[in-house]
Amino acid sequence: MNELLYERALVWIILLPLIGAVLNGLLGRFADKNLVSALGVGSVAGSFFLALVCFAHLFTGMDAANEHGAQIAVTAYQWFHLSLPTFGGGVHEVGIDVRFLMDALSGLMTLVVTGVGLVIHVYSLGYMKEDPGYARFFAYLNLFLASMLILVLGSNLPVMFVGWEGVGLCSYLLIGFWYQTPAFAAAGKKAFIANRIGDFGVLIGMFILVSAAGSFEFADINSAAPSLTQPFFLGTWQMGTLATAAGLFLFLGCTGKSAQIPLYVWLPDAMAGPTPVSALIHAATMVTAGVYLTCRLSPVFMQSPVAMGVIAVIGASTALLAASIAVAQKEMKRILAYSTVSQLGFMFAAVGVGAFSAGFYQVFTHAFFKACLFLGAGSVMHAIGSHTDADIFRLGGLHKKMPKTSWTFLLAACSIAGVPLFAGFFSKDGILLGASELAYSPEPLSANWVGGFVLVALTLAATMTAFYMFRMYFLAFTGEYRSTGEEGAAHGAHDHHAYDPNPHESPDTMTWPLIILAAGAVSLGLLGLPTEWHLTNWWQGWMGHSIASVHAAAEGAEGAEESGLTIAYWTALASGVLAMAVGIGAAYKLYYNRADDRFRDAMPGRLYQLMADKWRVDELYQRVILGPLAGLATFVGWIDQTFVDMLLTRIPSKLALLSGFVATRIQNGRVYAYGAVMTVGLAVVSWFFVTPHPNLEGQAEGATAHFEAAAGMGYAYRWDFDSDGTWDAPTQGSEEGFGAERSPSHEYAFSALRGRVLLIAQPDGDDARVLVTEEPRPLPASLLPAGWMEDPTGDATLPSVRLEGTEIVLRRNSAVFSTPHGAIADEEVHLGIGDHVIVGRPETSRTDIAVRGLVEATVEVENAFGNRAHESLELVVNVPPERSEPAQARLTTATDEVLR
Amino acid sequence: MAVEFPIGIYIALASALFGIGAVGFLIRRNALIQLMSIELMLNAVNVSLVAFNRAHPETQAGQVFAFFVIAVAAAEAAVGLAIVISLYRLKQTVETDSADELRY
Amino acid sequence: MNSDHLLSLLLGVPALGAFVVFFMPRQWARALRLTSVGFMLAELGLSFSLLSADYTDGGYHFVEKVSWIETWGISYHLGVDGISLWLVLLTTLLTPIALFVSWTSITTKVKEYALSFLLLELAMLGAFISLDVFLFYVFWELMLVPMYFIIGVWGGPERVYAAVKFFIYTMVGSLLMLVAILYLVGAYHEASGHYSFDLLELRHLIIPRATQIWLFLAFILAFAIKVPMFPFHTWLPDAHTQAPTGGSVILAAVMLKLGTYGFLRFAMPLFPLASQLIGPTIALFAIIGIIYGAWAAWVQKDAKKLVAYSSVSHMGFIALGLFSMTNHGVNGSLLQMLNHGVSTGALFILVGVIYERRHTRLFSEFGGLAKVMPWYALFFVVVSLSSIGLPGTNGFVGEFMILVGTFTSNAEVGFGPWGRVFTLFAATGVIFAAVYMLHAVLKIFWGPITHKANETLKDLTFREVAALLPLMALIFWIGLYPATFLDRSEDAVNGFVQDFNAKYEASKSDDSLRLWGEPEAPADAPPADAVAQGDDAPSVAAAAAGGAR
Amino acid sequence: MSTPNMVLLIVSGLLALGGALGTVAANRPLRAAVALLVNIVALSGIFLSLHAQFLAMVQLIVYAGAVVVLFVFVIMMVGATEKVPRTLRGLTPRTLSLVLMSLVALMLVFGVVYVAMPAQDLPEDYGTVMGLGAVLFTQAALPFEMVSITLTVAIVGALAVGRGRTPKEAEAAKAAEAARQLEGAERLAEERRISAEVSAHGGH
Repeated sequence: MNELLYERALVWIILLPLIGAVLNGLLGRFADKNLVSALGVGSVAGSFFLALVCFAHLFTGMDAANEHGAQIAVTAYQWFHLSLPTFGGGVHEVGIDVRFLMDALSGLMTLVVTGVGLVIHVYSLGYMKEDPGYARFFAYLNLFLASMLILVLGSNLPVMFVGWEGVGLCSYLLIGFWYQTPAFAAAGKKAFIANRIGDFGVLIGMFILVSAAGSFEFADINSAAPSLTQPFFLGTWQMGTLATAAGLFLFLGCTGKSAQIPLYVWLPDAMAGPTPVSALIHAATMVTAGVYLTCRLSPVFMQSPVAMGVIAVIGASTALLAASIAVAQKEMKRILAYSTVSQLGFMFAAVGVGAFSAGFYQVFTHAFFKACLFLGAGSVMHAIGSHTDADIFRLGGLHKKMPKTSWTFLLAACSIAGVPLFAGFFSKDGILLGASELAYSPEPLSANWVGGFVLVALTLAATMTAFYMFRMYFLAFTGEYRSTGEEGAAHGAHDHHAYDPNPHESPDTMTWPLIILAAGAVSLGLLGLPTEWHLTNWWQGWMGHSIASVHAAAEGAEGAEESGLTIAYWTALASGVLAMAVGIGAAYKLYYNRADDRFRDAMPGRLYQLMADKWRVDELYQRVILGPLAGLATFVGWIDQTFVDMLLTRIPSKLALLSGFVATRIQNGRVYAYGAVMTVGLAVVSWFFVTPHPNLEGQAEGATAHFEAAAGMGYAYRWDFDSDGTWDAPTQGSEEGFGAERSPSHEYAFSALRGRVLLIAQPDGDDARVLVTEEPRPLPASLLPAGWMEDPTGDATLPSVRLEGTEIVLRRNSAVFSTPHGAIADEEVHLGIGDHVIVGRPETSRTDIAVRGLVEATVEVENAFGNRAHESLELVVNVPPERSEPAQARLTTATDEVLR
Repeated sequence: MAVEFPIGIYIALASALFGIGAVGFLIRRNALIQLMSIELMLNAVNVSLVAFNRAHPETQAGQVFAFFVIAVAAAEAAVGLAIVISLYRLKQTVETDSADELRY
Repeated sequence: MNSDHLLSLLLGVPALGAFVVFFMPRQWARALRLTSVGFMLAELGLSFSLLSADYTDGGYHFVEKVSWIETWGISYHLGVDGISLWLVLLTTLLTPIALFVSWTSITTKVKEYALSFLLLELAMLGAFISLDVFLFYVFWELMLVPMYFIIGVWGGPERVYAAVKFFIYTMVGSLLMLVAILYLVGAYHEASGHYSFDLLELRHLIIPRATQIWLFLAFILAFAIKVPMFPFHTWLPDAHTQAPTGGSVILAAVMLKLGTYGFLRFAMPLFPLASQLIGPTIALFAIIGIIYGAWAAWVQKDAKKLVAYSSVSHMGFIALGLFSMTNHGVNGSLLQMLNHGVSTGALFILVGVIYERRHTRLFSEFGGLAKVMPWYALFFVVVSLSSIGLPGTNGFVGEFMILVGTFTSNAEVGFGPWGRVFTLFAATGVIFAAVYMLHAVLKIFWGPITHKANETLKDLTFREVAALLPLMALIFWIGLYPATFLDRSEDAVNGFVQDFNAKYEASKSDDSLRLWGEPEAPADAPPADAVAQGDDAPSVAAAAAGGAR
Repeated sequence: MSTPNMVLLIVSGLLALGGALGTVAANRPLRAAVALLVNIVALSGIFLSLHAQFLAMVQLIVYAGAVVVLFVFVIMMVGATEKVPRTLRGLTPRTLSLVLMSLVALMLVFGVVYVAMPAQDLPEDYGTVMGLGAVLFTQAALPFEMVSITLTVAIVGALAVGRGRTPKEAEAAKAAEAARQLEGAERLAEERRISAEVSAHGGH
């Protein structure tokens, strides 16, 4: 029952902020400001408290538990379910439960989200005090927390996806919080769409995983991971293994959410939102969701070296690229934004080289120092009375004016720069270690060069990080305050061009959060002390409960603890410290107590400009992707109204009109014209009635033929079945006798035949006729089967046929005739009516040649007017020959078999 | 009595009359004369009806039918003539060619 | 209430309403509105009692069958199963809402307006619940008439053009379908010896492959025009932009569904071979429609046109899911029909709101409305999100099921190897949906207020909120707890898929004209004398011979 | 068939033909009417030769007495219409129908003229007022009444159609006519334009 309590708590962790959001969103506008604040902050505080409780339970339960660690899981209800077709033809029900799960990984993440969230809520109390959209802001913020918690706590992909898109929505709303400024709204849209592109990847990844693993639950997928090495087929082409495909598609999602190449471009623009938002969403929590996802599904990624390699390379290059951009920015929040992108790059590089726990450790520490930095920047902006930007070249000397902010900022900067013993130092160290281990590893997970590349790139990035951080710090906080404010005295307080001439320290609601975060930024290193010095790395142990580690894959469970002071470790440590020292040193040399941008003067101008312009990537996308796409869409919109519509609507309608137009020409309204047409019809009809129409039809069955003549007004018939000129029916031989019999049957005698025909069976089922005459005529080759020749190489003279008395003689020439028993040797084959031979050899060909008799019947019709008409019809009948001499006995027997 | 009844003559006559009436209706422009042609055709039909009735005298249906035809013909004549008059009022002529707006 | 005749009652209420309204003096505008809406609400309440049945058997309920034209085996045959249930409820829910929102905007010919809506409801319900092809066709055509008037009389400046285009376009398709129906019945007569228009009997007919293809195409054309599928969609933007708000709501929310419903209820079960053969092609067109519609929507300058094109895109998803032939794919399509009805209906209502205030729908006329109409902004954004398919709203569940369905439709029945490729392309529609919807939101709500006239716009009135709230509730209900809806429909859907597969197998092995499976229970079989009248003994014998062959 | 009947048949048959031809050929309505009268009288003769005395009488009364007179009245009323110039308008269809119609007629004539049937002896009330009346008022009572209704309707209709117009109505009619003419012209123009466009689209 204790468990039940925790499960309840787990649900309420999510529900509390949600309720806060709904209430604030719907009613906040009418409520008192304090009430709103109470609701907004209180709900988060509550969920933070519950998170602590649950985590404590987890913590205590962890040692006793299995290797997955204790976990709190609660299933609310089944959302919906799929029924996947199985290979057996049956269906496999896949339930999608609304299920939440707190284990080592999600527990920590929950703590970070709620904790940092709470701090930032408090901070916002002061920061947003004068804003008209106060309630709206807290509603969005709470909604974000709720979604983030769903993302973190969701125990299967769809539920996680709910949070995943929810946070995207909230960031859209919060970036565009000051929607009156078109640029901000546009930035929000940009962010949402970039995220959507990522979500597309997540969706496809989900589909691949569910169709492979048969479940959406992370646990099931991870346990099914080893089976994911089967090939993945797209259409009929194979595209790597399932793991690779899923991994890459999921990583596409991560690049969207966590701002990696190629989708990172939205994050810098996202700084349009209020600073607390930047701190919470675009630094501490949401953007790290991608890393969280990869850690969640680490076993899947571990199955695919390709995916891992791609992730590592992209992460490292992102880190490098973003850092290089940050170096040349002048605006505090922009610098921080690119720094965030770069740091995310670090995390993905870590994940890519297999150091999942190190990567997530970076997430953890980064949440603190980056949030602290952002809030510091926010505090500065608050002080100088600018909501949107803070140009470090127009600040300076703030250390004296706002010491708390300055100190916390400095600590956080040291942490991110990787000054030893700060939190950032240990986390970065872990990442570099992972990279160098991959570089040196004898059986690398993806490839040694990947590790090498990552190591180098990250070292460079780290150098730049240290540099631009302290560049910012020195420019903003040391030296003299450079903004006298008169340049914008005329404008309002919110104007971009007028900073407050005498800034002041921010209120406590804003400084306390800074202090707390700074404390975290300094001290959290204790969690992840390097094992190489035989210190206890609590973090790795803890994470080992829910993250597969590459060491575990390579060397066994506690390999990580035992790897001593290896060459790999020294490399990592050296490069990390070196990077830090060089970066800070350069920054100190160039900027300490300075006002001018000496780095720019030192750099080649072109290159610097390019970096300041963010390598023109936005322009590139605009030129290469967005522009053409928009053009295409415009084209579609145009063609739809013109071409498609014309093709399917206008032209047919015009045709209809035209036909109507033509019809009206005939329709001239003159009575005599109509009369004339009518007369024509009348004439035709009466002609039809006056002249009889026999329309003789017939079909043969063996020797008997069934005839049918058309019925008509007062018709009378007489028949001459063999067309010998004497009427056979109704009265034999009479000239005048007409009768009512219009569908007689007649059995033909052998003597009644007028001729012989060959029926050559054709592939399409019916028979081709060849009339047989006295003089020999060749059988047309088009009617014969392909293999009619005796030897295909020899000359091809067609077989010929002629009539000899009552018999037919086939001369084979270069063809071959055969019975089912085999080929017929003789040059000539004598056939009577009813006999068959096969053209070609029986094993290759089934084409029969059959002999039939030809008869002609005539009918004469007299109608009421006494007019007469006659018509003749030729029929092919099969008359059993009363032979005088049996034509080749063997042949007939053979043909009997054929017939049978 | 084995006397032959030459129904053919009557039918031939009826056909001829009908043909003449039809031709008249078709080729004349004058509405009045066209109406008369219609009367001719109706009469021709009557002739054939009565003739057939004579050939099968057990009932007198043919004659009754002819009687009705005459009645209807009278009605038709009345209405037709009224139409002719209004046409005349409208167009000051009884030429049917002048009435050709119906196509619009 | 006698539940044996529930469906007839459902048809009767609007008919009665139309009758009453017809005899009310035209100047009582208010009374007319009240009466018509009252009848529709009564209908709504009545339709809820459809839920009383247990749909887990996947069969038809509240079945009524009365022989109508015995000689031709035409009967008045009604029934509801899990497939049509929700569409019926959607109709009964949205018709009063549609009339209710145009409460004030329609001031001329109120009587005829109410009359048309009542008849429209009657026709649409009839089409959804009729199990007799002939009856279905009657309702299907009857539907056109009121809509034709609604567009043509109360529409915008180009209304006549739009109305005629709509009418003729739809007519062309349905006439071909009529021909196909007649041929089908003839074939059934040849195979079974008696005429029948009863779907439950025609279902058992197996037709030679070549013939199937032609018949299927004829049916598909009619339905694809209604849906509308990609090349046949050009009537939709005109019709929507010209129709009054209420008309657009009904058109988008219910009428389009009849197209996809037709796929599901008639075209596919009747001609499995053809639908399996042509299905992937149709899916291809559906995907083209998804992307094409999204792009076209993106560049529209008129809010209503944007929504109209978005319908093209969304209906593409539905068609795709149907032909995926996986249980959840089809079920998702069914749910998505519902979702599209709710979301797009709400969107049209919302666009109508600003149109009513400003008499324009051009984006260039708006901007920054979030400041003056916060509630309106809230509603609009929520509905847009549901139309984008954000998780937690209805759109997500449907699209998700459809996409999974397409992705996992690898069997011979379905898309075979192409399912995944299709999914890959179709899923991009999710991105573009965000693009155009957010574009609309950006243009209307964000940014500064540029037009004087917008500064004094008044927020949603109580009436509008009242009309929108049920849809809002549905958006989240379906989004968060779709089981309510899926559970009732899925058994019918599974049955449909199984029958399809079975019949497909049967006709693949031997596609000669014959009856397949056991004919329905005697209740559905036509009375013996009908057979006797239907034709003479020899042809029965001949048919028996044919069947044996 | 008895000789007097045969004579009667031949004489009145020739008369009937002549009258019919006269009706059709006359170039003045009045002459046509007179010829029609001849034809009708001759027909009643033919009826007599068929033992249909009652019908012969009816023929005389209704046609000669009523219809022809009606015609004559109308001719009087309309008066001598102004002679329209003989145009060749519609010559082709007219000749066509003349030729074809004559062919059909001749075909029929020569098809049937030699047919004969065994004559059966007549019931004694054949063709008499008594006999026909009996049939009319027993078996054919309903149609008979219907015919009376038809006649009434016809009379009413004739009145409605033939009644003159008030000046106002005449004005309206004129205006409407003008409008129709105009519209017709426009419609034609429109159609031409469309056809032109379509032929232009044909290029696609």
